[in-house]
Amino acid sequence: QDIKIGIILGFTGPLESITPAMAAGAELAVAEVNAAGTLLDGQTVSTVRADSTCIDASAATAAAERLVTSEGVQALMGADCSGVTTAILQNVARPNGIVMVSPSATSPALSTAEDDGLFFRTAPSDARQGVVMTEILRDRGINTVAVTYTNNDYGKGLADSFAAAFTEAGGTVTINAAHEDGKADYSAEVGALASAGGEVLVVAGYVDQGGRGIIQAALDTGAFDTFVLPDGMVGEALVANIGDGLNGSFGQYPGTDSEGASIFAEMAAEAGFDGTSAFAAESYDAAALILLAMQASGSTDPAVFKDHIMSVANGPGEEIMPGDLARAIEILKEGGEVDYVGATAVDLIGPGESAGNYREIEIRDGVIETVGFR
Amino acid sequence: MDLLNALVVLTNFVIVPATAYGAQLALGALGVTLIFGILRFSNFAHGDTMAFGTMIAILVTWGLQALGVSLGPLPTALLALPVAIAVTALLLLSTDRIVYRFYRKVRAAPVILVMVSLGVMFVMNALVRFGIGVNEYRFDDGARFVIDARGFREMTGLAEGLAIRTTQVITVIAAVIIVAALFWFLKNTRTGKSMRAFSDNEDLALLSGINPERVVAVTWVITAALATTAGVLYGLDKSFKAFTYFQLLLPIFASAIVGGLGNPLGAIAGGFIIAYSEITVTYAFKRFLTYILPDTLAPEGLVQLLSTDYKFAVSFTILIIVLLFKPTGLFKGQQS
Amino acid sequence: MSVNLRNLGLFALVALLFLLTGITQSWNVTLTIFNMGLISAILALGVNMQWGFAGLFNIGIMGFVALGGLAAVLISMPPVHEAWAAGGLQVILGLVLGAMTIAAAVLFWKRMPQGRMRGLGIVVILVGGFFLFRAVFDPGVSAIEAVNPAATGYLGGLGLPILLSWPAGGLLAAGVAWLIGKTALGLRSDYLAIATLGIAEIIIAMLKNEDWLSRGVKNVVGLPRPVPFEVDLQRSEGFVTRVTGWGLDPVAASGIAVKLAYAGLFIVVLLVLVWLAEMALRSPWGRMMRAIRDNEVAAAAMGKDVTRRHLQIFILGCAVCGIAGAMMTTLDGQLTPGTYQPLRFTFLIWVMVIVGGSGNNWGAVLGGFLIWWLWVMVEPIGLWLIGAVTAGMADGALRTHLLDSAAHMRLLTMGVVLLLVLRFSPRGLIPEK
Amino acid sequence: MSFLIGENMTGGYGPVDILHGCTLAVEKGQIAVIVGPNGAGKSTAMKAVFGMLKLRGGAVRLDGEDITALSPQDRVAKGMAFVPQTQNIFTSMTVEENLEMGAFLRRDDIRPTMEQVYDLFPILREKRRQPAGELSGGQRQQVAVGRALMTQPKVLMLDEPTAGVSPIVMDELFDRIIEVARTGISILMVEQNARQALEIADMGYVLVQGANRYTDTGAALLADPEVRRTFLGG
Amino acid sequence: MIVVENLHKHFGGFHAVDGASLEIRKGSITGLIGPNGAGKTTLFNVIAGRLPATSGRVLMDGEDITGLPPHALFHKGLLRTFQIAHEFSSMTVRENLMMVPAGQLGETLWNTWFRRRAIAEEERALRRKADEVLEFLTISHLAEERASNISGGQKKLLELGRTMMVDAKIVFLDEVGAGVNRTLLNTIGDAIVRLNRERGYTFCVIEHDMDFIGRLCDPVICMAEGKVLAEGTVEEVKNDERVIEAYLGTGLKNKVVGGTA
Ligand SMILES: Nc1ncnc2c1ncn2[C@@H]1O[C@H](COP(=O)(O)OP(=O)(O)OP(=O)(O)O)[C@@H](O)[C@H]1O
Ligand SMILES: Nc1ncnc2c1ncn2[C@@H]1O[C@H](COP(=O)(O)OP(=O)(O)OP(=O)(O)O)[C@@H](O)[C@H]1O
Ligand SMILES: [Mg+2]
Ligand SMILES: [Mg+2]
Repeated sequence: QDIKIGIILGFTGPLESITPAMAAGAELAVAEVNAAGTLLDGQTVSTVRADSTCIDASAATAAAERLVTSEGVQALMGADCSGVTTAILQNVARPNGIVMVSPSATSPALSTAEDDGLFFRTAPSDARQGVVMTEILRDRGINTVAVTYTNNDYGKGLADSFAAAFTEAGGTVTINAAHEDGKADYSAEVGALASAGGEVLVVAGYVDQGGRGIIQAALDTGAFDTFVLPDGMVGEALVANIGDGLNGSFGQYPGTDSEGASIFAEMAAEAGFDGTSAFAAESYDAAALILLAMQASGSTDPAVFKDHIMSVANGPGEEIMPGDLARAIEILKEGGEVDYVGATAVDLIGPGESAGNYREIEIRDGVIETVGFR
Repeated sequence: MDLLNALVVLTNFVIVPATAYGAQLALGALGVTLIFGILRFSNFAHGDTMAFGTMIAILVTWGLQALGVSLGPLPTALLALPVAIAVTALLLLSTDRIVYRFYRKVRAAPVILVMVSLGVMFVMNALVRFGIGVNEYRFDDGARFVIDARGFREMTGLAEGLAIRTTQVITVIAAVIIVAALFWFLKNTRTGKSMRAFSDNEDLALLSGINPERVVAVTWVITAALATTAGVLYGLDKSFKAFTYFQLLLPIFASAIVGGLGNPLGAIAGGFIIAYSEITVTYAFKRFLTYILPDTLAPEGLVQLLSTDYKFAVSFTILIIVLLFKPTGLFKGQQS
Repeated sequence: MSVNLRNLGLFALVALLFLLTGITQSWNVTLTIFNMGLISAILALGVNMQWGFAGLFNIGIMGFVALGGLAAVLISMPPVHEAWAAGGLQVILGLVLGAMTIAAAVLFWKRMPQGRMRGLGIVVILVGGFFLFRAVFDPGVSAIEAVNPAATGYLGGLGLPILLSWPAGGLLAAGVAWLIGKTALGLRSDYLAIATLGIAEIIIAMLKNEDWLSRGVKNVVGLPRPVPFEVDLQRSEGFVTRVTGWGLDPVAASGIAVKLAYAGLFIVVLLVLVWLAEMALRSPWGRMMRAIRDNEVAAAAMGKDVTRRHLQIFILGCAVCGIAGAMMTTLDGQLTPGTYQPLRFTFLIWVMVIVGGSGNNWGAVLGGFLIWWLWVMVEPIGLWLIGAVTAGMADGALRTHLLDSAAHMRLLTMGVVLLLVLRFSPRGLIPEK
Repeated sequence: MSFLIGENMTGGYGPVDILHGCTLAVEKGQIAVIVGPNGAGKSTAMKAVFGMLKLRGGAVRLDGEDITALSPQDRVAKGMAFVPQTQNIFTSMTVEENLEMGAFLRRDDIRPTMEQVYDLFPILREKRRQPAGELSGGQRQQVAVGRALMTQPKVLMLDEPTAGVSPIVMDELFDRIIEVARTGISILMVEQNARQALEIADMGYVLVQGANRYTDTGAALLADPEVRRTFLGG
Repeated sequence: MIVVENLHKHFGGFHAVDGASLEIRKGSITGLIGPNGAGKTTLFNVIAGRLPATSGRVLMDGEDITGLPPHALFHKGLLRTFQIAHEFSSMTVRENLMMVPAGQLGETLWNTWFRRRAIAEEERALRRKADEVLEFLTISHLAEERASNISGGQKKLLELGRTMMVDAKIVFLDEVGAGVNRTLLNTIGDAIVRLNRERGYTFCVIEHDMDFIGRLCDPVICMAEGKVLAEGTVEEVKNDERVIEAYLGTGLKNKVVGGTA
């Protein structure tokens, strides 16, 4: 018997440039398990891709419906954007009792959504990151910031939670303005941000979307020199596309001092994609969690293995890095316990979402360097 | 000094970017307006034509860069431009042959052609993604700035900086030259006039001995040139990303229409109106006012009419107001 | 007669497509597509009323669909009392002030003689009113949005059954259409088009940014349903025993049952609307509309009030789109403002109308089903095509490249199919007469 | 052998034939006038001669050469010019540009011809910078004829050139047509101002339901009481 | 019936109608002639509400109707035809006629859904009426033809036919004769006279065919350069020096009768 996992991401639409790496991340985990060949006594795993379009709830629902009722997948790795993720969860996953692990849906609303215990996410909560970012800024002695966010639930949620935390801690947010992704020009936004002023600019956006456009325009006009980069903004692509101007900018993204991320990055490079691309690591972890939970429960029935995802992710047990999946399967098979750390140091809390450990980074001489952990 | 600083702030954050963006929109709008003016339909594939042309330019640029060719302070992509235009022209001509010609023959209504162009848009969309993928690419080289902010500050001793990019200058100059040339071409050359005649009354054009296929071919070639130039200049200034080019379509159409469809001058005016309204109405005047007002009056808030969330809404509102007073656009455009 | 046979054949063909999807994929997939097909058909019907009947080029459909969606939230979600207490009245007061400012400006414009004073006065009224509005409105908004922003942060709705939101969505859309029609309907063809497009963008911008109203981009999820939940069905003894008695899997059956329930509701709405539109079209009213579409000048000279009729049909068409919008949001179970993209909610609908055959209600309905089916199915078809193409290829860069780009086959397939359909029936599959 | 002849033409717009074996011919330097009731197929016949209609039967010959298969453009190149009954000007272009378009295929200096047209229709000189669409009905008609004259054709085909023009201009126009004919140009025209037209015609055709009813010299037709009563309004 | 007082219509700097004052008496068939571009059509357009006047007034039965929209004027019994035919091209010839009468039951949406029988009855009556008009215009065989597919002259007939569908008080005819066969034009002339005598229609007729004008009209008004040049009976106007010079001319200069061969 064959295990099927659906990978539902926005291969067309606004996120089309980061989804290929995400899918590749998930498929990397599957390939690793298949190479081991030991999952559930030698079952092979296959993946089916489907297009969530990121924005069109109806098309996403139809695509997910196809994966579940026609392709017969046992779990969904996805979706990417919170809007379509909710739609798929409510209209497809719950009715059919399918487990869903999203690598990138961060909307706080998902925490409280009814999910019959089927929904998990390896992306950290926006609220937590806001606090971490505040700490980093305070430690650097920064008191006034301007904030711009991509106008969707991710950006808005992050910007709001950050603004709340930062003000609480005594800082001043001079402006908290949205930008739309994929637009032609960001001069207006940068003009307003510059006028409001601030020591640094917090850009809660995506690395290859409006976020980059904003940074570029801000650098060009001399509006800001230093940028604070949350998870969606940290990526080689940013450094590659902007270059020296970014030196001195800093930020944070999920990660512990485990070497998981760098291992994953190497694995990805070997497999021919960019492992530092936004949410690629989360996607690897999402797929890995699904497979390990199956092994832990000894079943491919979602109703059964859904209850093992938390335990696999949180331990206790042996720590599992990317590339260690074969070993994890071995341990589980022998009745042992694992604590999946993975590429993003996943720790699932509460309703099954990433607890959020963060890696503080700074860009020096065009290189993203880790300067600490929070 | 403060007055100077205020002026520099305004120039740096409003005038320079709005002018450059306006010129970018105008170049795109010229292509849309030309197709509308001659072939009488709204071409939704224009954004993707721009993307296609730019893709070719990028590929050629990479080739040139690999060979070590460069234009000094100017971007190498300018060298690649003619090749890209030629390839795009070929694509458009074959699209016309395979797709559009049939509808001309059966005298399809303009709205059918609009839908057909939507189909072409999907195909080109896919072509570009197959060709170069969905990622963001930067292909500008040469000197990025004519004046940069830090340099300006050091030079003048002002607190505020002023930055003008090479690409912005090229875009504005190109827009002015191209619109003048196009205007002159349509008004004064035999081919230009025959193009207008064809758009006005196809049957009668035929009776005057005008070869419709030639007119159409010339139109597509010019469109290819306009689209590629616009796309490359835009990509040099910002970056290339297939999805963004598709998104550009909306402001481009707005520009073409507010200026008056079918009128090259209108396209230019429309581009600037859209750009300036997007940027000025949502501009926060705090910094500007802080410089020119005495300290006691310095504003607390941002002094922003509307938040930037509404910048698109603002430009459309202005567009609608213009249309209410000038129902066929500023420069009396055509109707289908 | 042969025309009718042909049309029946076309409908049969589309039905066959759905059946084949059911057989080769699954009935749940078919029904999912079918339900959205029904909504698409209603949307296409609305657009056809405006374009096919009256020649109004409205490409702001997206805005009216979104308004329908907003109605679904405003009608069905429970009210957030805390938010009302925090700033509800203040926001309402602000809105009233804003409306009064505009009313005052319009009155002033009409009453005052032409001249510099009039212009100046208008500016004073508008600017003064704007600042007054912001002064009252903004604090209210902040207060509301501060109430538990992660879960609510908005005023909520009326807590009524969601089915009521369908007519309400129609009314809301009609109201906005009236406002727009009053100002912009004087514009012709493409100029009207861009004006409506702009208005749609403005509506979406409001939905995205006015968090106090419907949570903006944070989305409103978990809308009540007019039909039972699948999970509840699966738990209900009666249901499970009955379907297992029929030899069906309860999980699949519950999905099918729920979708059929939706389909029933939608079909009723569609049939009623088609009947109304058909009757209107085949009567002197429809004749008058066609006359206006053909030649406004002559129609006016023949005593037809062109402006009023345009307004009428514009409002009706938009109302239909509003109804469909509310239905769609009901089906999705959530309002996601980011969803509203012109390509999907305006141009795709236009493709449906044109491919189906503008001016013909049945054509629009057919187009709605066919194009929606394609929109969903081009994805697997595209994947399948690329698989077929690359199957024979040797492993290599080209093959990897093609496989990597498989997702974009969706666009290519859509484009090619669209071009083919338009090529072989350029006046639409079921042309007007 | 006539200079231009459309012989035994049969055809129509759709499946139904409008023309049923209709024959029209004009000699070098002569004027042929077609009259007939509305909807008789006069305009259709003119279009057929000019190649704007697919013929199902018959042939068109110019100066002995069979041109049935040529496109309208090619016929223009062969020296034919045509003024259609409706939509016969470029409304968005100025009067002068309209005239220039008439001379599109000419490579020589067109100023003198343009002067001649302006002399013939002085009002056009006054309005030469105005878009033709803004002209009055009669003025448009003058532009249309002027455009055709600019071609300096060998054959000039006019579909109701005098519809809507004032008597004084109509007289001028007929004068000019006679002059043009005298320079060796053949003229084939449809007219409802039939009596005036037949007065100057060398040859007259009465067309009814797509077929020739009477064919004779202009004078003879004018003299025929039956023709006068049924087709020329008494 | 209609009084035009010092009417001006300017297009930019061009004065198409330049202070025209004239009266159309009740029950008359008034002819309006004048050189091309005299401003006749423009005058019609202003009276019929198609163009706004620059200045001046138009009175109908003593009531100021300047600036009323065309459809309101239609309801007051003022009808007009167009010099360049304005048919409803995608509708059949018969439908072109049937759509004319005002206040049809079936033009109200509510009725189209709930009073179908009454509408059907009304339609039958309209259809009969339309067929009568078609019969009269000798184009019955075209009843089912798309209006875009009929000949130029037939379109003019259709223009005229529309005014015959309702009981008008005053009808403005803009060159109905241009392009219409002269024999048929005579019949049309007879019909105009009959409508005038029997039903009391007032007519104002623009025409360049002086025979037609002479047979029908009294009085005749000649316009030139936007102003009224002369006014009176046909004979008076025909012999007016200024009219001859500006409009009528002295006939063919090169009177060479063809067909001598
Ligand atoms: N929209 C316009 N813009 C500018 N000039 C115009 C416009 N419409 C008409 N004119 C000018 O106004 C004048 C009067 O035109 P009008 O159509 O009233 O003439 P007319 O008396 O009806 O002539 P005809 O007998 O040729 O029909 C003409 O010289 C014409 O060029
Ligand atoms: N485009 C068309 N499609 C179909 N039928 C047409 C078309 N144009 C004309 N007809 C039909 O062909 C017949 C002849 O039309 P044609 O225009 O040749 O008449 P005509 O003799 O020029 O009349 P008129 O004097 O009124 O201009 C008419 O009965 C008309 O209905
Ligand atoms: Mg004719
Ligand atoms: Mg006139």
